[in-house]
Amino acid sequence: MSHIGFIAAAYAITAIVLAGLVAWVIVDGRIQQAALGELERRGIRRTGRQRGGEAT
Amino acid sequence: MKLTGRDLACIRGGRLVFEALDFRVDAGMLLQLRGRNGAGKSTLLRLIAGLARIAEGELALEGGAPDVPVKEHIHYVGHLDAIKPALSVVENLAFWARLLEGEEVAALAGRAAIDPPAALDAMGIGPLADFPAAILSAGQRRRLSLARLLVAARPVWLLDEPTTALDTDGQACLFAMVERHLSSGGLALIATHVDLPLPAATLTLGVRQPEPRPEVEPA
Amino acid sequence: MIGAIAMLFRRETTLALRVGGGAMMGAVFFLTIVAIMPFAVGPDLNLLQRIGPAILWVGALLATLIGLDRLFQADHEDGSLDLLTMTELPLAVIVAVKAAAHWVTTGLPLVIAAPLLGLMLNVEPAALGAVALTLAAGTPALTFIGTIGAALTVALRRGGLLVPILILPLTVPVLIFGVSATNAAVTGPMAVSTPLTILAGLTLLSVVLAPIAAAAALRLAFD
Amino acid sequence: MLEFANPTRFMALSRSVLPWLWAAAAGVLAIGLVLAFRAPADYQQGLTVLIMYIHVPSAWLAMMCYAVIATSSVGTLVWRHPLADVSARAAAPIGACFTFLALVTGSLWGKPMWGTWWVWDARLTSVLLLFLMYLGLIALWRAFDDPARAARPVAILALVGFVNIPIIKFSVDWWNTLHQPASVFRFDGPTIDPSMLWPLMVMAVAFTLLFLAIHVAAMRNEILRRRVRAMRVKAASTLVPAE
Repeated sequence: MSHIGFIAAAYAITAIVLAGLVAWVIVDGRIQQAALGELERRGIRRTGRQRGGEAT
Repeated sequence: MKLTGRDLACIRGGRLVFEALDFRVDAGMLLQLRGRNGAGKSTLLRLIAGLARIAEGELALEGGAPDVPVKEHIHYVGHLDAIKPALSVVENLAFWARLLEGEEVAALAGRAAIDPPAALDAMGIGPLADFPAAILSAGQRRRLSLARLLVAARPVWLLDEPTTALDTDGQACLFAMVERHLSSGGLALIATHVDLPLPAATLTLGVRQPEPRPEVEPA
Repeated sequence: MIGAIAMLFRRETTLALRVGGGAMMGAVFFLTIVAIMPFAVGPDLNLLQRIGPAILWVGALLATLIGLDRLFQADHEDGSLDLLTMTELPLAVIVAVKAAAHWVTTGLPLVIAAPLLGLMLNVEPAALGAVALTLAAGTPALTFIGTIGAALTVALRRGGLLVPILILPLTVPVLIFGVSATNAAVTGPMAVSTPLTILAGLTLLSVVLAPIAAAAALRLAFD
Repeated sequence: MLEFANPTRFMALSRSVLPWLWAAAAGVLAIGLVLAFRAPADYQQGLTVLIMYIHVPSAWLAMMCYAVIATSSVGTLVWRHPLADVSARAAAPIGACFTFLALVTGSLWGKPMWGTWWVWDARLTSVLLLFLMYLGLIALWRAFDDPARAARPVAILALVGFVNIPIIKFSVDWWNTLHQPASVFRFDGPTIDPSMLWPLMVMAVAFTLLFLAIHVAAMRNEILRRRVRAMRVKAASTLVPAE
């Protein structure tokens, strides 16, 4: 591969991995929102909202 | 259909658990196994289910599907619940529905199998279908374990102290299920310490202390 | 029968991929072994090239074995094994399906990771394909032979430690022909095909015989 | 840091900050790329120096991510901060990705210069070990069913790892010079002249902003994931059987 090939490969792989990361974060967010919505639709309330100690 | 055991003996861990044991269960009949702890109730159930080796005697299921082994006619619910915490509740049940399925045997069983979601509703844990099984309580795990009986049609039920961890609703649900199974021509053997509100013959184990055999060679 | 086999295979792979499953553990272990070897032998690339195939194979062997002891023990402890014997599937078929699922989730990642790690061991890019091919031909044998060890130790609490000890001697033929096939591919005086065909033969042999032996061993656990 | 200690307030705050973070990251990244591609080629390495503009920031981010995990681990162990474990757990996969990028781009940069894809150079080897440490953290996190229970063990592993980084660095350097194979080439070359330093800085800022955006988003996801889990446990425990 000529030099250009290496540069192209490096930038391509970086783009793929970073785009993958961004996609993962967005998709995962959607999945959790959907699951949360579905649970709230079923009328399940979380325990005390304001308790600081619980990471929920 | 008739399940009979003649002159059965079983050795586990080098100990002669019981010997010369006979029993008979006809279609639509319930046999409850009574006896103190360690009398061999669980061992007898495991022996019938093919999970323990028969040292002596003979076990026969008349009226079963021809070239299908006895154990494939049997639903066995023991103390262990065979539930994978990483799978969801309905995934666990769907797995066993598919694995325990058998056409010839299903033809013999009185009631047809129902699909997993319906079985979960019948056992009162329908809303938890998509949740990971890891979050189930002991009682809910027992209900999921018992739901197996509904998703695959097998004529013979072996239940080892099924009422443990079940609340009153759960027990009522269980007895109704067994009652429906028997009325449709099924057989059941239940090892229990609780009085079952169902007509049942009783076999008490551990009454006669089996005299130690000098040199019993396991079969 | 086929539906039940497919369902069992799907459950085994799903369980391995879920949280707590052992799917990628083998690949990470493999990467770790290959990464630390040069610290012992030094970063000299020519030396690494000569012992590269050996490092890859020993790494693949150990990576396969570490996940194997739980193959039957997990099901034995939660009662699944009892129920599985009461299905239409013969025990040998159950063992074979579980071993195949274990290979797909643990062995296959090794084969995929091997070319990348080959680069670290200064294996020529041209030979990387052959390295992956030889590993693909040999790792199933490691998994299937390993299931015998897993079945023998299913009832033992500390069974995990025993599996490698019991199984390593049995895997020596696979190791010998595996490394020579990979060497043939990398430095190659000998044609790759000879050791590779023997390796494939060993794999087929183990795919057929190991489940029968493992099933017999599992039945012993029922007393 | 403490005022939005409460996860709920963090969710509200991060919701408004996040779009700006994404926009800033994209903007600076675009500027950085333009600058990088307009910068003069290095007289010695030619165009391949362009790889430096993504390799060096990746390596810096790999280190920074681990520092974020380490400080979060201190938060988990010492102050039992509710967000600390969430932050550490969200940062680990991101850190692993940046480390992987650093390794790949380093290898792609090394090939034209030394003729081999991988050289056991002290710097690259340390980054490889860092990659293994990330995988170890992720593996330990995934081994626990309940995320809350995984918090402290992983925090201890992360801190032990963090303390070991200088030791690893030193021993790898020593190992490298000890063997001194002929083919090793001093990795980062002569000091970078100013014309190339500026694009590098901008790219580093761009990568950092990108990390912050992904990290905040991942933290939000992690909090939502734990809420879903808690609600499911609550649903199961308060289940009233149908009949």
